[in-house]
Amino acid sequence: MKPVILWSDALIYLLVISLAFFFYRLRKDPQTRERWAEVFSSRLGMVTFTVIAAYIMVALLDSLHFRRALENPEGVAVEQVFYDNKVTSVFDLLTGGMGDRFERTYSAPFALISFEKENLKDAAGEDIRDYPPLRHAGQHLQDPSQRGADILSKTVTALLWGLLLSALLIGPQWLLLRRSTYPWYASWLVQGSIICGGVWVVSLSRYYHILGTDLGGADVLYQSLKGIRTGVLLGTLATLIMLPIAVTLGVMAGYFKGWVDDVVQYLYTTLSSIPGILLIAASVLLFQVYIDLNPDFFAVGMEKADAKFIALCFILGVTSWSSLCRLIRAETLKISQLGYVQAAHAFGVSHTRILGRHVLPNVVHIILITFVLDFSALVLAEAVLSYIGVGVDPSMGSWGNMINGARSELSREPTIWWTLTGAFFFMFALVLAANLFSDLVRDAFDPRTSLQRSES
Amino acid sequence: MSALKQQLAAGSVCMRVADLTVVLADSGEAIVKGISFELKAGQIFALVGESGSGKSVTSLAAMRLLPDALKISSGSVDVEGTDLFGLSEARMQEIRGRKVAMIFQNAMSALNPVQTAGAQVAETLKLHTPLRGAALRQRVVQLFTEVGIPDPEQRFGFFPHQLSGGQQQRVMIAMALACEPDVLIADEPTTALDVTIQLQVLNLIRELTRSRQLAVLLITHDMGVVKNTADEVAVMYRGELIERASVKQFFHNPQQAYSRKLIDALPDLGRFRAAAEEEPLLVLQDVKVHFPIRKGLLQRTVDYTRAVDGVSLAIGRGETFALVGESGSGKSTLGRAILNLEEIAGGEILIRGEAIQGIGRSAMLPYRKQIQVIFQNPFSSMNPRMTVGDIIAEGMISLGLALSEEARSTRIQELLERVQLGGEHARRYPHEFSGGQLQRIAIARALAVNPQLIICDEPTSALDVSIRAEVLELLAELQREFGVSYLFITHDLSIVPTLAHKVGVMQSGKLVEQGTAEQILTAPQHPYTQALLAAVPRLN
Amino acid sequence: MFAYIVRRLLYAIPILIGVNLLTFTLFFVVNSPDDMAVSQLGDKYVTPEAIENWKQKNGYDKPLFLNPDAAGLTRLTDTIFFDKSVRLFAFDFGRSESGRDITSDVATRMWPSLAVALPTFIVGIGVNICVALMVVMFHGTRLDRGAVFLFVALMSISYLFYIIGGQFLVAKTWRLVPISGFHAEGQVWKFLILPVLVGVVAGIGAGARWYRTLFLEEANQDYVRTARAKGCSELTILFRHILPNALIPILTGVVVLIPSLFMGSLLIESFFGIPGLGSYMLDAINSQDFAIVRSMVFIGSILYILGLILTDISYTWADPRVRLS
Amino acid sequence: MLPPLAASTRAAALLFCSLLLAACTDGPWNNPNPPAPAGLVTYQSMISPAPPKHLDPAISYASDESLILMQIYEPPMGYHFLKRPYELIPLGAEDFPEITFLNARGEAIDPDQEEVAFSRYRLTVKADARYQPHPAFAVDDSGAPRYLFSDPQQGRSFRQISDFPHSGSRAVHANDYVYAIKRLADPFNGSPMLGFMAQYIVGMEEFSARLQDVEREGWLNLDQYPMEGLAVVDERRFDITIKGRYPQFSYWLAMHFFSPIPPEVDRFFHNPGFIDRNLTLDWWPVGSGPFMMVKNDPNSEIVLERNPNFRADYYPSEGAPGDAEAGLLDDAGKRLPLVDRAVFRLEKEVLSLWTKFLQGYYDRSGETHGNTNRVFDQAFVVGPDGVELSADMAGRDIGVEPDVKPGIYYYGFNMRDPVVGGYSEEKRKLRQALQIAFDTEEYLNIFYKGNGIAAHMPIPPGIPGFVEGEAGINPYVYDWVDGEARRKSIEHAQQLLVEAGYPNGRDARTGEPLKIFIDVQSQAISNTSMNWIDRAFARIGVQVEYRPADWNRTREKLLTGNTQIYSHGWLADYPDPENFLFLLFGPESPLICKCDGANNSNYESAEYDELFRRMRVMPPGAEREAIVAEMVDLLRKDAVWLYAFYPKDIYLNNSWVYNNKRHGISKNTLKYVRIDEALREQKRAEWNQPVIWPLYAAALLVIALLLPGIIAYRRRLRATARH
Repeated sequence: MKPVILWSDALIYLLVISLAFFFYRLRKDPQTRERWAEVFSSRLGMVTFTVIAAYIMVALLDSLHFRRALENPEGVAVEQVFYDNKVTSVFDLLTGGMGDRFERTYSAPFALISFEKENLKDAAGEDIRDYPPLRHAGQHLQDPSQRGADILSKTVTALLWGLLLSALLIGPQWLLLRRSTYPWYASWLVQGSIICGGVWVVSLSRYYHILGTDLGGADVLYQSLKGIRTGVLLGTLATLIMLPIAVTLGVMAGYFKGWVDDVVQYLYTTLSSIPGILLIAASVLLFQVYIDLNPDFFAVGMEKADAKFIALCFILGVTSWSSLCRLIRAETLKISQLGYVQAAHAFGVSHTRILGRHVLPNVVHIILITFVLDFSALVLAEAVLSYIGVGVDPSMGSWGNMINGARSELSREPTIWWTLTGAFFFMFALVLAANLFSDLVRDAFDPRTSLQRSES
Repeated sequence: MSALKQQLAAGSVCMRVADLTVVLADSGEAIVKGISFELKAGQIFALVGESGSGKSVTSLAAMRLLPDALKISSGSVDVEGTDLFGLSEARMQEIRGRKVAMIFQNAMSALNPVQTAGAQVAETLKLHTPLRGAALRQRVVQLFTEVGIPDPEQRFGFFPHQLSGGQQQRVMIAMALACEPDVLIADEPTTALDVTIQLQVLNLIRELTRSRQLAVLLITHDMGVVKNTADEVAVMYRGELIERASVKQFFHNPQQAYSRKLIDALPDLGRFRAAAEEEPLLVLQDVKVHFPIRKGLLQRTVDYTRAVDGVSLAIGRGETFALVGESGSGKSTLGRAILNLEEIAGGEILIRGEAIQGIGRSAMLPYRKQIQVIFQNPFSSMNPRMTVGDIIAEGMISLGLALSEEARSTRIQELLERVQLGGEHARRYPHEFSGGQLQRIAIARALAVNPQLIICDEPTSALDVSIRAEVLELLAELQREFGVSYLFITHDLSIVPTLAHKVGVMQSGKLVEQGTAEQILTAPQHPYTQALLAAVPRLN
Repeated sequence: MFAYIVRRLLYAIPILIGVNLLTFTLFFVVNSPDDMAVSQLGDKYVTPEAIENWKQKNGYDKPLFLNPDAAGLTRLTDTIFFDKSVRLFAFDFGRSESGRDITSDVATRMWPSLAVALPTFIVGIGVNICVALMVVMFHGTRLDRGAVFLFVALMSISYLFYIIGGQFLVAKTWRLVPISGFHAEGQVWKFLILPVLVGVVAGIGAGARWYRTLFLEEANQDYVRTARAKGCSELTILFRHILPNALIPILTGVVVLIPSLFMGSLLIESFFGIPGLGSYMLDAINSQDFAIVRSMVFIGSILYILGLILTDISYTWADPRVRLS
Repeated sequence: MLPPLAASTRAAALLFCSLLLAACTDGPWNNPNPPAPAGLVTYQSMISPAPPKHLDPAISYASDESLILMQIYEPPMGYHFLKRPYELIPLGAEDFPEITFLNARGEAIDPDQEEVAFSRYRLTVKADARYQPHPAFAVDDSGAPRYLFSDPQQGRSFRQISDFPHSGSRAVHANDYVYAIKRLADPFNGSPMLGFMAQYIVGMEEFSARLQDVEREGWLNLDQYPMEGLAVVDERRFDITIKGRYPQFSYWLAMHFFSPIPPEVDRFFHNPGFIDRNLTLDWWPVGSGPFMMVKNDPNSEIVLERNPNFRADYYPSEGAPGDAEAGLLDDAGKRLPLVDRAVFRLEKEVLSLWTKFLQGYYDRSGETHGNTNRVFDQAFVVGPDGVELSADMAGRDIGVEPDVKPGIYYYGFNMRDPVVGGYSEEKRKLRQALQIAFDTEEYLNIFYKGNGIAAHMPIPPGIPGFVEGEAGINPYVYDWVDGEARRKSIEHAQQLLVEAGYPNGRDARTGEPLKIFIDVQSQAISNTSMNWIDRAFARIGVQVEYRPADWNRTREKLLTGNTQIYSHGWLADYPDPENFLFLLFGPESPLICKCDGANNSNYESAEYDELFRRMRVMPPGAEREAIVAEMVDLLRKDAVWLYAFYPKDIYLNNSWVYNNKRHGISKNTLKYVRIDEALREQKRAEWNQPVIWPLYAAALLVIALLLPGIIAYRRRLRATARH
């Protein structure tokens, strides 16, 4: 087994670490704490945060990649160890090989037989045309009629296990937090249900395709789950990548004014005046070409797809860069008029120090707000881009690709609804949670809105 | 004058507020605790109190205009025998503006910015009277004339931002009186105005009260205002009415200590500080600060707004120079210019004879030790994300004194002690302090680099009267102690005598008159100074 | 005012140059003129001569940005970049790589785009404002919270699902409208109903939510309290006081878009087979037709800048406090 | 409490009500087609997914373009509509070309005796062949052309061909054919044929070289420049001389490149300023064929109408066996074309195309491909005995037309690749093992819904040289087991791998796993199929890597030969084995010819090449077949391609369309199509009854949502301050 660290993996973990550090730093600052407290003191805040956290957990687990070692072939004396060119992730292990159980082609959720007829030989060896049984569904059943009962019993056991597991996980939390004033119970409720759901999925997916299979016979549920990593990473990394540019330029423009301001304004007006989609399309093609021209940079296909993905994040970052820059510029302008900056001037404090101690800390809330607001927007954008054909690499599971591939399936008779449903559900859940959460964050951190509440 | 009005004899009760209690909707904590009073026709009832005493809430409650966060838990407001609290919202809408009208503090924001002044007054009439069309307009113009708005015909079509502060407030009044209500509630009607205007507006209200037999509830924090306008006073403190009396006896002998405190805050223009010794520390010679006005295609500078237009003055060591003037007179700009935060267009600024105008950032550093500043708004002048300790330390660090860590912290301790705040506050954050305390911290910050001159830019105007006195007292002490000089920028003459040796009066960028406090306050030469002086409420 | 507009227009020039520079670099890093020739000439029997021929015919037989073997200023002027972008500034978009005159194509395709985008835009704003006002009236009640949640939910659904769903239900299952297509003869509106409906419904979430916040901001202003004190009814306050003031921020967000309506909507147009500029752009991207992409980017930028200027002008109209200079 | 939905549905309801009111006027609400002119029988079809780029017969080289072109132009030769295998028939020409063989000195000789240097093709134009009415032919009373402008201003008012008030016509002259060929040679037109034809037609190269440096202002009259190999004998006869023997040349004569172009038309379109209004031959074809173009709007539709001057042409009276039963001979002897008008609407989304077809708004499921592979596979299922329609389809008695294109798609090995290339026994075994591992049948079943036939040889069915049954199987990959070809077992493949030195797909020496690289076009391959291929090769322990790239990169890789396994496809220009076998002809390798050669496998085999050279110049016959068979065996032994299949497309057509037989090569079949309009109208009405209840539901919903709002407001007005 040989760990593989993709660029995106590295970045996402970097992000997690830096965020952790960020909060560690901020915990001293009472105002920020107050505001976070405000976010989490609402049930909604707890619930949405837990959901998002769950998604992120999956994304993180799915970002721990490695390549399996190949067992030595008999008859060949090999000193060196060779590795499979397929990259696996810890998450794949947790799903218990859900992704490895391929059917021949479409099959409905919980189906035991294929969705399409095939030529078969019956007992008598006669050619007949019928729905063949699935390779990985209901093998353990004597006859199909037991399916309902079987599912039920397996569900019950799964739930029991789930409850046990969640008890184990939530128990300590309860001991720790039962005194706290925050509505943890809401979070625990969600945690519990997510855990139960997870256990249920894993245990049942051994015997059935819970969300059926797609054209190529791949398990739809598995694909939807794989989509999580793509969604979460895109949503976070794109912003992460653009942050440095936007913040530096924005702050500089707002603080130094004059020609710096002019240049920065020129930059973002120019960028934002280009129809975004064209910019993105062109840039994505560009990276595509670069990758095609340097194939030897990438040991396995996964890395290629990953490079493309990073590129996409980068481009999305650059295109959405101008709005944040504009905001920060405005805020900086305001701040640099405020008393404490003036006072600092009166004390002859150096520019860098003023920027570092007075300006930056006071624009952080804007960054934070954009970060959470953009997240959902980016996740949604991915789907659209994939439709236009400039999205993430097809070999990389993503909701956009699923939707794109499944578009025509709706028009089949009988309709194939499960692929779209899978993508829809997982995407919707994430984006909804993110949106609700970002609302709370904005209400807490945006001085305008908080002012409103104090008035009313 | 309607028939109704005729019957109303002077002194007959128009509105009776009984045992009014207002609580926070969620926590149920009481903001106004069962207060009662009644308004009589032709009289002004002043409700006095400092910020947060619940006086505004009372007025809003009477109109049932409370925000969702507050609710009326008990009490009644009785107008002509009908209890307003018992009425349906629909009926209440008919009462508002017709029987009971209201004027708000900040006219600028209280007027709808995208509606013309005339239209806004007309709207009230439309709501409650059959007047329409030409007649309506005619009536509005008439009202405008009544409240003394110059050429009303034309002003009718003006938008609020095109009117001066005083005129805006007059429009508010016109709007309130349009339907000839019996009761007028005026919530801090003059706070946002310059002293001279303040006086005019108050006079107008008083006249109208008499002429229309209005029952007025005047809400204010300014004893001067009360003394000059009200007939009856009630002092509100922490949501309760602690004292009620007629103006005369109230000022004669107040019952409560708190009331006494309020009265004492009023200036006594009799005592002055003797001028200190004349060793010029800061000298300004014909200083000009100009802001360009750009116009046209290429944004060429066609003219300048002369914010400061040739000011010359001298401040001696250990002396206080009060720079008085109304908003926009350029006094704050002058302050910033001295601090070298504003490019000066002409003249000289000399500190102990050394010219500092237009020198570089680094070259300025040594002088920064000598000149420090205290700003008007204590809340915005402290970085909310730094501890008080860091805030005070900042100057010391950047100006490179008290180098060692512990040396610095001990110094901070001392300073905080000195401004009567415990040293333990060093680790706290600004938002945990009240305005008064913050201003003390600001003083400590300024003192930290032991300067010779501190520019105090309206340091007290954001504070309540009682606190204000304390801060001024502190400043005075410090002066005696460290022999530091102040350039004291203020709009309010009343505080001058307590601390100023010299006074300069500024009007539209020019120093129209300067001299010792005594000269200015007793024998003002310039008419503008006289006007300012006349506007100051005084005890005797 | 006039001076202001002229100045803004002048300021547009450097921006447009920058835009061109960017598109050029991006595009030619992606593929060389030869590539363009190949992708245009198809894949059978492509001889080097043919490629040279094509390049010469379409004016790609020059260096990109700098012409080393030219003298003086022509070093810069005798290049693809100069030729192509100077033409643009004269609004001469030239011919697409496949030899059609772009200007006339844009002129014809503009109208279908408008036909869809404009109704969507207007109806959308109308609906959103109505909804938002309704919700604001019940600010703080359960109604309000429910509505806001619904908005967010609506926002959280991908645009693609709205389109797919709409086509599947309305057009395919219920057979109420044509599933796609567009033709000027006969009843055009027949084709517009579904795209417009989808566009509007998809927009409600974000739109109404945004307007709601704007209205609330205004509802907390002092002058609203003044109006109450006058005895205005809730409705009067809403329509006579809050709405006109809220219009100002709404304008900023909205007016910018008006010129861009010409560009149409990429997704809607390609799904509903509407021959507008949106699909034009998509095809251009897919077939890597640089001439078209370049022209569309240029038009897009101009429209955007126009939008900015319009916004400022509309300000003066909506807000008496604002003066342009 | 859901006000937002309320408003949205309110909007919806409004829109629908407006629809309700107006829709009572014409037919079904969802009719997407523009109202067709009464009295004209219209064939309703689509162009998908993109409009044709070029309609100039000298330039165009794409099947969707020739779909339009071949209805308008008439090349000298053509194909019989019904007969199979494909049979050449004279079209624009009176008869088959009379070929005389010449020696180096240009004297007629007997082919069998002397060495043939040239062969001359003499063609005679049909007597009654006339051009469509067109302004280019319009002359004023003095006989001078009407529309000949000297400066752009004059022609400004004309934007479409229909804008020209006058039009004229004339008979087709021999010179028009000659002129057309000269246009091919004119480098200015950049015809794809130029490079290829110059190898054959005498003097073409020189001609084009000469024109290269002619100063041209507007129109260049090619009549002034003679080409050695072309000669006009008289009004109706002309000669084309080509180098040596090239029997396949007659086939080329059946392609639109050789259709007649009247010089005056060329001149007409070179009028100053016309090009700026897209008035070019590239957009407005002018021909002598059955139809003429009346509208060309690349943004929405192309409309063809019956050419009133079309020569007397009749529906064939005999066809292939079974055609009579299929009713394909019912119209025998009828004057062509059978429809008056054809509308090709632009249809981007396959999904809506399919829906419209089902709703009866398109007559057929497709033109250049049946779309079956892409979407509506659910329309039918490929059963043991061919195609069976799903119940729904059958209910609509929709017709099915399978069509095996004379083409082939394949993944080829790069024979120069160090890993999979080479001609040693090991390498052969390796490639054969891979061939076996890639289960083509399964692949086709899943990803092409069985619309494809696993290829055992490069030559598709319907082309001479294709062998069916046991004799035709590829013995290296298949066994013949009870009457059907069965792919050899995985075990066998693994065995081959061992022999090739890769036991379990691991290098016998280093133990390194065998990893093969497949170069694919980014758009051409989906994630699902990649997964499938991975799994296919995983069965023999071989790892797969993909190198997706756009067409340009892929092409570069092919030209420079740095691929390992590449995907490619070939559609026949003409039904002759030569047109396929040349795909592996050594000199055709890009690395050798330094050109855009077709032999991307860089396959070199002296034996094969020699056979090819002989076969190419042979007349069809048993002897030739033998050689072809020999070559095919060579290819099978060397296992040059990973897998290959003949694309099979399935076209559906609504019950009111007749004579749907597909012709793999020729596209000018529109003239045979017949439409039963009455039936069409009736069916459409039947199939498109709108479902109304959602409208009422929506209306109700709106009310249901508005109500609570109103109630709440009224309650609020009644509220007091007391609690």
